[in-house]
Amino acid sequence: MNRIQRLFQEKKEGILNIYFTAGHPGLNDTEDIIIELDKAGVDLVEVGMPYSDPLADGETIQKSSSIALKNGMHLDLLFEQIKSARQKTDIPMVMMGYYNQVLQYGPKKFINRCSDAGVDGLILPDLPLFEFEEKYKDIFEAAGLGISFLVTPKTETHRIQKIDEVSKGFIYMVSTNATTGGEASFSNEQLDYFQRMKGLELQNPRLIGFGISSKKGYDAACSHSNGAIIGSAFIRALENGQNLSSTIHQFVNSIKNG
Amino acid sequence: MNRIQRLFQEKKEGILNIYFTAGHPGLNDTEDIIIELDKAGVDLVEVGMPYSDPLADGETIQKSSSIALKNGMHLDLLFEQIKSARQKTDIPMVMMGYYNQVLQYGPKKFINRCSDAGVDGLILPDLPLFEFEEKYKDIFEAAGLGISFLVTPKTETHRIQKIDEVSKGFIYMVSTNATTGGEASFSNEQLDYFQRMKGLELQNPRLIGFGISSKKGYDAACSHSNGAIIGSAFIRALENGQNLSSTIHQFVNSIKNG
Amino acid sequence: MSNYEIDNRGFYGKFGGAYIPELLYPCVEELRSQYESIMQDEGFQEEFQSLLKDYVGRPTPLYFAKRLSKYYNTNIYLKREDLCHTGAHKVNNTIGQILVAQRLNKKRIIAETGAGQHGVATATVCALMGIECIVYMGEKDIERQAPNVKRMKMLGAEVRPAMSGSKTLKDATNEAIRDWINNPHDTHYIIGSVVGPHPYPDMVAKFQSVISEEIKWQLKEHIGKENPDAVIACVGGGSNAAGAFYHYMDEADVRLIACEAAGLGVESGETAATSVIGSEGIIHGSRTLLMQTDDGQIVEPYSISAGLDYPGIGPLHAHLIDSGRAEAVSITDAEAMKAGFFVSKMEGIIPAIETAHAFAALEHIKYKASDVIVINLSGRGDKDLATYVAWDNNEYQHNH
Amino acid sequence: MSNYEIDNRGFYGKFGGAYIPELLYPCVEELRSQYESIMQDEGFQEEFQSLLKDYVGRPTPLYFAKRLSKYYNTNIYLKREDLCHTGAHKVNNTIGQILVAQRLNKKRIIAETGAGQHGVATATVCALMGIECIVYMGEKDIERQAPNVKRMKMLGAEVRPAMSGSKTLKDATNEAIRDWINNPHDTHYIIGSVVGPHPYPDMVAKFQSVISEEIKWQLKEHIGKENPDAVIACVGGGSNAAGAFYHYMDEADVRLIACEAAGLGVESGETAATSVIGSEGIIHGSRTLLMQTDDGQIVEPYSISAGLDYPGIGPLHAHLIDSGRAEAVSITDAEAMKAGFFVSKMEGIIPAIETAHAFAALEHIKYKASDVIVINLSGRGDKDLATYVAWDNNEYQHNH
Ligand SMILES: Cc1ncc(COP(=O)(O)O)c(C=O)c1O
Ligand SMILES: Cc1ncc(COP(=O)(O)O)c(C=O)c1O
Repeated sequence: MNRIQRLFQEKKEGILNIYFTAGHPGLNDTEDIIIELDKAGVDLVEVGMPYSDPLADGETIQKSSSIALKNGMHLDLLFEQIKSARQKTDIPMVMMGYYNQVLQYGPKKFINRCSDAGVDGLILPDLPLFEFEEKYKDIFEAAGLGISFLVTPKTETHRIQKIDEVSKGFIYMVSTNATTGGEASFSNEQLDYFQRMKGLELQNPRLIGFGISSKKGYDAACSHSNGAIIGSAFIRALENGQNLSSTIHQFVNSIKNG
Repeated sequence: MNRIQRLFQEKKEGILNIYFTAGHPGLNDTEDIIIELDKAGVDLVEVGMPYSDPLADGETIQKSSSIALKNGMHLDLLFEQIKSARQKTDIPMVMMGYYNQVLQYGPKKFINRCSDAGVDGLILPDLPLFEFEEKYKDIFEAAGLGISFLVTPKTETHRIQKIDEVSKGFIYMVSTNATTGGEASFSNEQLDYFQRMKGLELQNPRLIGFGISSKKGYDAACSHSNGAIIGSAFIRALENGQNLSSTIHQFVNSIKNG
Repeated sequence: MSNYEIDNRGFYGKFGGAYIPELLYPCVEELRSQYESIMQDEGFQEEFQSLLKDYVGRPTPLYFAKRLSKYYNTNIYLKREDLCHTGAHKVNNTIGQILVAQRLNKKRIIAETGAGQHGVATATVCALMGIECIVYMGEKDIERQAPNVKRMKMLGAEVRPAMSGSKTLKDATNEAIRDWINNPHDTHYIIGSVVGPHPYPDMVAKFQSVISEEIKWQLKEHIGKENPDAVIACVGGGSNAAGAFYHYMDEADVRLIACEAAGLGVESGETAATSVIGSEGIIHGSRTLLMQTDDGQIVEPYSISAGLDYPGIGPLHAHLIDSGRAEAVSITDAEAMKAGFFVSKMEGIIPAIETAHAFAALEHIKYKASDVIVINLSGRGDKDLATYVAWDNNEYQHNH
Repeated sequence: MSNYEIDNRGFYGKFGGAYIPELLYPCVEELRSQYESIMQDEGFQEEFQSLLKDYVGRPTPLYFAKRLSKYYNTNIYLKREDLCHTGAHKVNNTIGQILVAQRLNKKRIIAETGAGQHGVATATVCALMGIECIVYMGEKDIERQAPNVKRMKMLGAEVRPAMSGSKTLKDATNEAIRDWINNPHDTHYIIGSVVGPHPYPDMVAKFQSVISEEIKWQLKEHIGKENPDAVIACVGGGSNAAGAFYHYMDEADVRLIACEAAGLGVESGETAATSVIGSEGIIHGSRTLLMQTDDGQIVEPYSISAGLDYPGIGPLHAHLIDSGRAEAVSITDAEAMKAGFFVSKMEGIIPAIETAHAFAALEHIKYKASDVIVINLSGRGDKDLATYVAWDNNEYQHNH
């Protein structure tokens, strides 16, 4: 049982998962950001592997990625940074990126480095379910690495069930069929979708993400699932803040306590 | 017998025909130019009716035409100017222009005005032979008005004979198959052409024109025909000269005496 | 014999003929005496037809314009000359004439151009045959049809500016004629429309007649009969109209509608609506209708469209209009531009501004819902993009 | 079954598939599950074929290039896609896809474009059908293909600049995909090449396959046999090449030659020669060859030609090249420009700079005097005149 599974066993609601792009704002901020997020009371950290062509992401994440790449971020360095952070914290960590990054690094080598660095799971939004099952499922399990697939309001029930079957850790519920970055305020259609997900009694816990930027959004997400994922809003806060540590504490505080 | 016929009866060689564009350089220079050309010893004056689209003419005449039109030259005025000049000189005068000018003015009216003004002949380079014969020959004859058609080095013999048959006054021998303005120096082909024309024993005298600008050209033309026609060179002289009278006398002197 | 063919002197009724200085006589006579036998020669026809098919891209489609038909509540077919290689009907004629020129052993080609389409089409066939090419173009047109100037140069042609008069098509034609006078031996002059001395109007009309030849069988395929109720075409010199009308001239039940450029308005003094304000006279070697003063001076025309900015029309059209066989419609700059934008958005086809005048006729003529109307889409508007954009931004400058 | 058709998961060998985020899954799945039955529907085929004929102007000619053949001492035929309405092969695909979009009840069309030809072709079919159209185009391409931007606007489309990355085709594609993610219900994304997730590569290849379908019977008309010795086409994403190769893929005696843009040279770091310096990976939802770093970051490509300035190739071409069925040839900017000028002056056809890369292959490949070579003349160069002129004047600026 890895750290993610343990987390969800211990905590069933109000989970706060924060995403950031590794290498942004500074090349070597990764470790500090992880530690401070942990200290600020965040439950789960999602480390974005910056990508040149992040087509599932909105403008904020896209921009942070290209800054990170310009800063010189690359996977070997990132694994070292995560490994170093892992010495100082036990917070569950997932890496999020694009399948091509894994492919070029070499899937086996990539998974080994994850294990070695203390990464608990992966999110690869453009990795097809069937390809994961056929090629990687066994290796992931052997390495004790989780995998989270996305579902959206448009995902059909039988496909949700399939995704639940394959995912290990949690399911990433995209709150809306739109790329990340906008402000959420749930429509009837979204509420229906949350209800439907709840009713399916999936094996994996559910986290709602995309467009959450405030306590209001966080609370709403939590009331319909096990918790929330926040990305773009946090990146904007990092861009605007002066001091990394205080910016992070302020941001997390604003989400949890308003 | 009109003035042209009388001229050629009296003088068989060395005829000097000078062309100028009416209304150029000044709108009211027509009368002075005619009188001065007469005084300077020119045998025949060709009065150009300025035309908007003189496609058989070179750049010099084209430019003088557009200046004349800008100056306000039009046919009614031109006929008055010629008529007034005619009171003071007996020099043979032909008008040269484009068929469309005659057509729009009204051919009958045009011919009447010619007679009235004391014009002796016409040159209309784009008037077809057959159209002249069918429509105008009789009226021209009745009005005692001459007509000169052009021949070129490329004109075939039977056509030259036809042109001679229809022409009344003289034949305009174009020295070269090129629009007016360039400097002449006779090639073998041209000399053959002059010989051929001489040998045909035409009823009309022949004047050679196009590209003659000096005593040398004039003498050469005269040695192969009854005389020469000079246009562009005279217009350039008028443009460069200060005093109309002295410019004209100087120019004619330079042609006749070098 | 047809009422609308030339007689043995090259006249359509009282219009046409060859009013040329003796200097041009040998050139024109050489062509006149040979063009018919050349064009009837089997080898010529084979080469001509094969180039039209494989090089030009004929037959061009006859396209039923669904949305336009619905909007105007009638049946509108578009004859797609815009799909010809180089983008207009002009190339039908230049292919024909380059083959004639080869048979006359000419080594050098000259041409005049207004919109540049004829210049491009001429430069194109000269490249195809490896023959020297010089194109005369009014200075003003060089400016307003810049893309076509670039194309001519890429194709290896020399473009010479005509600086006299209005610096447009008329003046370019004067310069080309002067060039021909100076180079009578080795040069063929490829005139770009049904203008000029006989035999040009007839020869060009015959080369362009492939347009109506195709419309006939294509319309039969579409609707089961060869004849539409009306054929609409714009008229600069009139070659695309001549081609579109040709096989319908003797079919009295087919209306022939010729659209002239009214410029700023027929009465504005800034116009090219020859058949309205023009009168009989002689221009570029042909007796026809033209815009002129009482003194017979040719009046400088104006149209936003370089290809229609001409003070005359071909003698065939003078005859068709004078005899009542064809209807003339005058279209202003503003009407044409509006039509150009409208057709682009309605049918996905950006017409040349010349062609846009033909579309604008739909706002002028009467027709029935059951009518079948063929519009000759003489060319594409790529060359006119700058003018369209400037017009759209209210930046269009008419400086005559 | 053919070795070069997709398998039931949308793969050509190991290339292809649909590597898309879940957000795109419904859109792509809707299309995937329906495109084949839509395309096989009789009504669809009727409408598609009739538009190809009457609107696009198909069949496009297969032209025997006499002077070029003589120069290269072989037999060169040109497939004249430049004569398609809008000036390139791109419209074959957009006509097909707009009919698919209508049958999927889509009310809004998005597209990416590089050279602008696909953007124009998309704007065109949207105008034809009266559907809203948004085209994403890299900021750099907006600059270097200005005429096409004007055309899209005249056709009523909105052109949105893509400002990220190299500001070219790749980035425009990213933006279009993002738009689609945000507008999954009412929007169809008309991809312009044989790239993107399954079923796009297969669907686009099938719409373009009309090219080789026609070459077959046209070549039979010309020389009595359907198969040439070689087919040459340029490859950006690879749609014109896919169309020209399609019906020859299983004919082992026909060489398939794919010309990639080498930019300043394959080794220069300023190139788009994907098959040489690229490796297997994922781009725009497809597993294929692409230019990337060791870390899997996509490398920004460079070519003077906006339509070839793309760091990937379609999965079909990855498979054809990887399996040895097709030969890849790399053509530099300079070679392509030289070929573009040469063809213009030799045949009177100004090719698109993309297409000029295909002509330049004649300087690279081996052939016999008796060979029959078909070059797919994918588009005309009107859009490229400014670049050609700047190059000719040594004023061309490559600022990557
Ligand atoms: C597209 C197009 N249509 C029409 C014309 C007018 O010429 P014509 O009246 O000879 O068809 C031109 C002339 O350049 C043209 O380019
Ligand atoms: C004329 C032309 N040829 C080729 C291409 C390259 O695209 P593809 O490789 O999909 O044919 C383009 C792209 O815009 C083009 O405009």
